[in-house]
Amino acid sequence: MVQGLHLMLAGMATVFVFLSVLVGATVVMSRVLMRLQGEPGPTADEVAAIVAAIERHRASGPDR
Amino acid sequence: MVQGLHLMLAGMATVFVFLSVLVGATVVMSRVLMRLQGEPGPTADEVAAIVAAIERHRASGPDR
Amino acid sequence: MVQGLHLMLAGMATVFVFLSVLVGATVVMSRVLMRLQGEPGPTADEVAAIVAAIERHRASGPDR
Amino acid sequence: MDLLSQIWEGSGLNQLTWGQAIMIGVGLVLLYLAIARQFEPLLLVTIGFGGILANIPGAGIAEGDGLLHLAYVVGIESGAFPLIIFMGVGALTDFGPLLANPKTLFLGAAAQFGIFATLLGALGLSELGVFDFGLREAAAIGIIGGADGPTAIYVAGRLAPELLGAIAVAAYSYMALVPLIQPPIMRALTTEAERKIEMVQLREVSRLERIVFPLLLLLLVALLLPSAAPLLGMFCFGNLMRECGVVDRLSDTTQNALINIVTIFLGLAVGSKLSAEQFLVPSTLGILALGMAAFALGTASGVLMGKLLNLVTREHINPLIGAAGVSAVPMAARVANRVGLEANRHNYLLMHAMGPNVAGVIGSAVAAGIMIMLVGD
Amino acid sequence: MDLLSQIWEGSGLNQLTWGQAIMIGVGLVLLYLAIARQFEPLLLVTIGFGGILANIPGAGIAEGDGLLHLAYVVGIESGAFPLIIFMGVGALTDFGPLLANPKTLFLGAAAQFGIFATLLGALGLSELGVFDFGLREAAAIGIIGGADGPTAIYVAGRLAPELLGAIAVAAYSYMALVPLIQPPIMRALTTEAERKIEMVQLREVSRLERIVFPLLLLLLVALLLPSAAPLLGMFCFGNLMRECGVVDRLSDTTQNALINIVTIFLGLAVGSKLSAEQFLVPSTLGILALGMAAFALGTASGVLMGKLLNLVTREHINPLIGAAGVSAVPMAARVANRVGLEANRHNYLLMHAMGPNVAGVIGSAVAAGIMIMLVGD
Amino acid sequence: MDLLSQIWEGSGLNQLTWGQAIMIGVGLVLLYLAIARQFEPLLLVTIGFGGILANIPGAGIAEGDGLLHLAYVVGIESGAFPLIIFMGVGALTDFGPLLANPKTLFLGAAAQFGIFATLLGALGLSELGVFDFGLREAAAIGIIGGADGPTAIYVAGRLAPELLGAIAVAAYSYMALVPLIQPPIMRALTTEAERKIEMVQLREVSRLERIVFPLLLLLLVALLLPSAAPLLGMFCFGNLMRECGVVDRLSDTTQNALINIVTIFLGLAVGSKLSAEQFLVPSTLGILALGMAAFALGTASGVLMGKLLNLVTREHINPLIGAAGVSAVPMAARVANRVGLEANRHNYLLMHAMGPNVAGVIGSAVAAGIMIMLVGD
Ligand code: NA
Ligand code: NA
Ligand code: NA
Repeated sequence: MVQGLHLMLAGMATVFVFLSVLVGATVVMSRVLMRLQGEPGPTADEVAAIVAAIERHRASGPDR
Repeated sequence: MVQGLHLMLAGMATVFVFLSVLVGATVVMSRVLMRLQGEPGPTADEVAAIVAAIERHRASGPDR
Repeated sequence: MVQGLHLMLAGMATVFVFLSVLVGATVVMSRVLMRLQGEPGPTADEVAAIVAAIERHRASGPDR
Repeated sequence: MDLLSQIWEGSGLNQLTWGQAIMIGVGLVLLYLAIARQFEPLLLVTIGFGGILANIPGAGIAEGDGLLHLAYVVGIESGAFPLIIFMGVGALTDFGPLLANPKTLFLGAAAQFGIFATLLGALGLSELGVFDFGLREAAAIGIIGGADGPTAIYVAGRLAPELLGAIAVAAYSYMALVPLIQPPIMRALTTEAERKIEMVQLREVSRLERIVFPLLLLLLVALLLPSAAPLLGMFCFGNLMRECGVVDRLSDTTQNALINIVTIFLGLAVGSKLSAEQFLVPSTLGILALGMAAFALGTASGVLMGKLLNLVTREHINPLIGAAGVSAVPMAARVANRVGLEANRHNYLLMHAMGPNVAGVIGSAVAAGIMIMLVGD
Repeated sequence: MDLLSQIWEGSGLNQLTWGQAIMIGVGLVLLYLAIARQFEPLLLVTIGFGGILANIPGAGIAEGDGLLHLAYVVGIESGAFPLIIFMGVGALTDFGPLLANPKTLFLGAAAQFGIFATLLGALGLSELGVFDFGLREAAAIGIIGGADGPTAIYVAGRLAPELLGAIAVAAYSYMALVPLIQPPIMRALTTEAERKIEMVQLREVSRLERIVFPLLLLLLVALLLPSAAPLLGMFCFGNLMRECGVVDRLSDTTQNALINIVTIFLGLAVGSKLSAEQFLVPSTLGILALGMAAFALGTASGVLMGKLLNLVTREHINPLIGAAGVSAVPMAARVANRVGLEANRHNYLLMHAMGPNVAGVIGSAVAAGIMIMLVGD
Repeated sequence: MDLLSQIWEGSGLNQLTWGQAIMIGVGLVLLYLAIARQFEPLLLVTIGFGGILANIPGAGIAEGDGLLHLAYVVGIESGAFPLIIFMGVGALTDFGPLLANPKTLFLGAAAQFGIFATLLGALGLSELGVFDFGLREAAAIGIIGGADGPTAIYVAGRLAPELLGAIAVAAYSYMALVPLIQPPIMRALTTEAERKIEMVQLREVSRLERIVFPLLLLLLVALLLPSAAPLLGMFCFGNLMRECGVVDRLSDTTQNALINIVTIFLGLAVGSKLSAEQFLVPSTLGILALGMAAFALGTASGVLMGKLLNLVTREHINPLIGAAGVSAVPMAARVANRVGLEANRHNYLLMHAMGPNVAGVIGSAVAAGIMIMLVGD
C-alpha cells in the first residue's frame, strides 16, 4: 500500500516530467524549424519593422 | 482390415450423424431467425387474418 | 594472400564459365522456342514459296 | 588446383543421383501441368518448384536449416499453414446456397464415402501384400478423397508425414482432373431424365443467417467432434470475419495477402517432401491409384445420394449436383453445371451445386477429425 | 462397439465442463457486442472467437502445440505482436493537432492518473482482503486506464500473464464503452460556460516538424526512460515511416496487411487466455471493477487538468478535450466533440481533442515503461 | 527516495556511453541520408532506425528477447529474410532485355571482378598489418562489390555476422552513391566515340522464353553450382511466379505485402547489429574503404569488358552499359543512360543497360555461391 503510494507519486512525477520536457522540446523544435524554413515566416509588416530597426541601428552606430 | 471396416462404419456414421444434426440445426436456426426478423414475414393477408383472429378472441373472452 | 589469389582466379573462372554456359543455353533456348512457336514465323512470301515448292514436289513425284 | 577440384566436387554434375534427376523431372512436369494446363496452379507451381529446389544435390534446401525445411517445421509440422489456409478458405466461402437448401449437406456427407472406402481398400491391399500401409497411412491416403488440399495436408502432416508429398500432389492433381474424372461416372449413374431435372430458384438468405451459421457449426463441432475443431474452427472464424460486416479489413487481408503468403510457403514446404527417397517408392503409385479410386467413389456416392434423396423428399434435386459433394471447390460445381447443360441447355445448376460443394468441405473436415481422433494416438 | 464409445468419450457432450460452457457463452457475448453493438470489433471478434476455440473441450487449441497457444508464445510472450501493432498505430497516427498545440500533452499526462490511482486502489483493496493482487498484478490492472489495447496487452504479458485475458477484455470493452462512461463525468466536472469555450483554429504544421517529432520523442525516451523504448520506439518508427514520405510502400503495408495479420493472431492469442480456470475467478470481477474506475478517474483528471491549464495560460482550451487524454483513439475525441456540440452547436472540438488523444497514447506508454522498470524485476 | 533513484539509474542520461551516443548519431545520419537525400530509403530508414533502437541504453531491444534480436535470429541467422527479399526481387525483375541480348551476361560476369579483387586486397592489407581480416571476413567484405543488398546480407550472415552491420550499411550507401562513384570511372575508361555508340533496338521477347529462362537458370545452378541455389533458386521462383501468368495473385503479394513486411524486419534486424562494440572499430573504416574500392573496380571491369566485347563481336555495344553490370538495380542502369545522353542526346541506353544490370544480380549471386562453398566450411 505504501509501496503503491510511492509508485503512484514516482509514476505521476515521471509522466509529468517526461511530457513537460516533451512540450518544451516540441515548442523549441517547432520554432527552430519555422525559422529555418521561414514558415510561416514574418509578415510584410514585420519585415518592414525589422528593416526599419536595422536601418536605425546602422544610422545610430558610428562604430560599425 | 476388420479394423478398417469398423473405422469405415464408425466414420460414415459419425459424418452422417454430424451433418444430419447440422441440417436440423440449420433449418431450425433459419426458421427462428426468419420469424424474429419478420423476413420474408407474414403477408398483408396473413396480417389481416391474424388481426381478425385476435379481435374474435377478445370479443369472445369475458375473462380477459 | 596466395589463398586469396587462388580464390580470385577460381572465383572469376567459375563466374565466367557459369555465365558463358548461361549465354549459350539462353541462345539455344530462344532459337528452339522461336522455331517451335513459329515466331516471328514465316512471312507471307515465305509461305507462298513453301506452298509452291510443295506443289512442285507433288507434281513431280509419281511415287506418292 | 585444389579449389577447382573442390568446385567440381561440389557441383551438381558430380553429385546428382538418378533419384534427384527424376524428381527434378517430376517437378518440371508439375510446373508444366500448372502453367500450360492450369492444373491448380497456385499450389502446383509452388509445390513443383519446391520439389526441384529440394532435389538440388548438395544444396540442402530441404534439410537442416535450409529455408524449405524451416518452412516445413514452422508451418506444416505445427499444423499452422493448413489451418491458416483453411481460415482463408472460410473467408472466401459463401454459405448462401447451402443455407437456402440445407439438405444438400447430405450430399456432402455421402461423398465422404470415398475417403473411408479407400482407407478400407488400402488396408485390404496391404493385407494381400500389394502395398504396405498401416492404419495411419491408410487414413491419410483416404483423405485424398476429401478433395480438399489443406485438409489433406493437415491430416497427412499429423498421421503420415513421410507420405505428405505424394498425398498433396495426388490431391491437387486430381482436383485439377475433376473435369475428366467425374463426368463419365456422373453419366453412368444417372438417366437422361434425371440429368434434365430443373431445380427451383434458391431463396434469398438473410445476413443474420449467414452470421449465425458459422457459430452454429462451431458449437456443433465443440459438442460432437472436438477433434475436428482446429480445422472447422479456423474455417468458421474466416467465414464469420467475412459475414459479420464489422471486420472487413481483417477479412480482406485474410482473403488476399495472408492466404497468398501462406500458400507460397505451404507449397514450398510441401515440395520439400518430394525427395527421391520418399517419393520414388512403390507406395507413391499406390497413393496415386488409391487417391483416384477415392475421387471416383466419392463422386459416385454423392450422385447416388442425390437419387436417394429424390425417393424420400418432395422437392426433387438434380442428382448431378451430388458429384459436387466431394468438394474440389469450385471445380466440381462447375462440372455439375456443365454436365447438366449437356442434358438440358437451359439448366443452370451452378448455384445449386455450390451447396453440396461447400458441404463437402465440412464433410471432409469432419472425416478428418474422426481419423485424427481414432487413428492418431 | 469400441470405436463408438471412443467417439462418445472424445465428444464435447461428454467432456464439457461448466466452466467451459460458461466461457463459450462469454465468447458469444463478446461476439454479440462486437458485431451487433460494434464494440471495438477488430479485437473483440478475434478475442471472442479465440475464447470459444480455447474452451472447446479436448481440442487443446490453446495448449501444447495448438495453434492458439503457438500464437500466444510466438507473439505475446515475446512481446512481438503488441509491439508490431503499436508500430502500425504509429503509422496510422497524425501528430499534426498535437504539434499545433503542444500544451495538450499535459492533458495526456494528467489522464494517466487513472492508471496509478487504480494501482493504489488495487493494492489497498488487497490489503483490506477484498482482492488478492500483488504489486505486479496491480500495475497490470492499472494500465487498463491507459485505454490503449496494445499497451495493456504488452504490460500484462510482462507483469501478469495469468490476468492477460481479463485485462484485454476489460480494456477493449471499456474503450468501446467510452461514449457511456465519459459524458456524465465530463458534465459533472465542467460548467456550461466552460463546455461552450470555442478554441482557435489550429495552425498548419509543416512536413519537417512531423518528421522531426517522432525522432525527438525517441531521443527523449532514450535519455529519460529507456524502459518505454520498445513501445514508444516502435510507435515512433511507424510514425516516421508515415511522415518521411520516402517509404510510402512500407507505410502502406504497415497500416494495412501487416497490422491486420497481426491483429488476427493477437486477438486469437489473447482469446487463448480466456480459459475457465483463469477467467472465472473472483479476480476477474475485481479487474472489471478496477478497470472501470481507472477509466473514470483518467477522464476526470484529464478534464480537471484542462480547467487548471485555463487558470495558468492565456489561450483558453475547452476542458472537455481533457477527457480525450485517456487515449481510446479516436473514440474519446469523438465523445469530446459530441459533448461540446451539445453545449454549443457551432463548437467543433474534434481536431482539438485529437491532440490530447494521441498525447494519451504517449502518456500511457510512458506509464507502462515506469511500471515495467519499477515493478517488473 | 528509493524509486526516484531507481528511475535515475535506469535513465539513459545515467547509462549512456559515448559509443551509444555516437551510434545514435550514426543512425540519425543514415535517416538524414535516406529521407533528405533519398539514399536507398527503404533500407536506410529501417536500418538507421533499427540502429538507434539498438543503442538505447538499458533497453535491450537488440539483445536477449528484445524484438530486434528476435528478428535477427529468426530472419537473418536463418537466412530467411534475405532469401525472401530475393524472391521478391525476382518477382520484380524483367529479364526481357537480358533475353533480347544475352551477351550482356558477360558484362555482369566481368563486374564481379570487383568482389574478388577486394577480397584479395583485404587479405593483402591484413598481411601488411593495416587491417586484420581473415578469409571469411575478406570474402564477406568483397561481396559489397556485388552491389546487391540481400546477397550481401545473406553472405555476411553466413561468413562474418559480426561485420554484418557495417557491410550492409556500406552496400546500401554505395548503391545510393552510384551516381557519384561511377561516372568519373566510366568517362575515364571510354572515348567520346565509344560513349556515342547507339545500340540497335532490342527485339521482342516471347512469353514462353520468359517462362523458360528462370527454369533454365535454375537447372544450370543445380548442375554447376548448388551452393548458389538458395539465393538463385528463390530468385528464379519469384521470377517464374511473375512470368508464368497463372499465379498472379501470389506474384502480386510477393511484390508488395510480403517484400514490404520482410524489408521492415530485415532493416530493423540489420540495425540491431549497429552496436558500438561492433561498429565503432577500425575494421569498419576498412570495410567502408574496401567496399568503395569494390564498387569502383566492378564498374571499371564492366566497362572494360564492354570494350573487349566490341573487339570480338560484330554488333557493337556501348561500353557504358558495362558499368551497370555491378547491379545496383536500377540505379546503375540509369547512370549508364545519363552518361550516354551527355555524349549523344539521342542515345537512350536505359533498356540496353537493364540487361547487364540484372546479369549483375545473377553474377554476384554466383560469386556468393562460390564464396560460401569455398570459404564457409
Ligand atoms: Na470434401
Ligand atoms: Na492512454
Ligand atoms: Na551484382
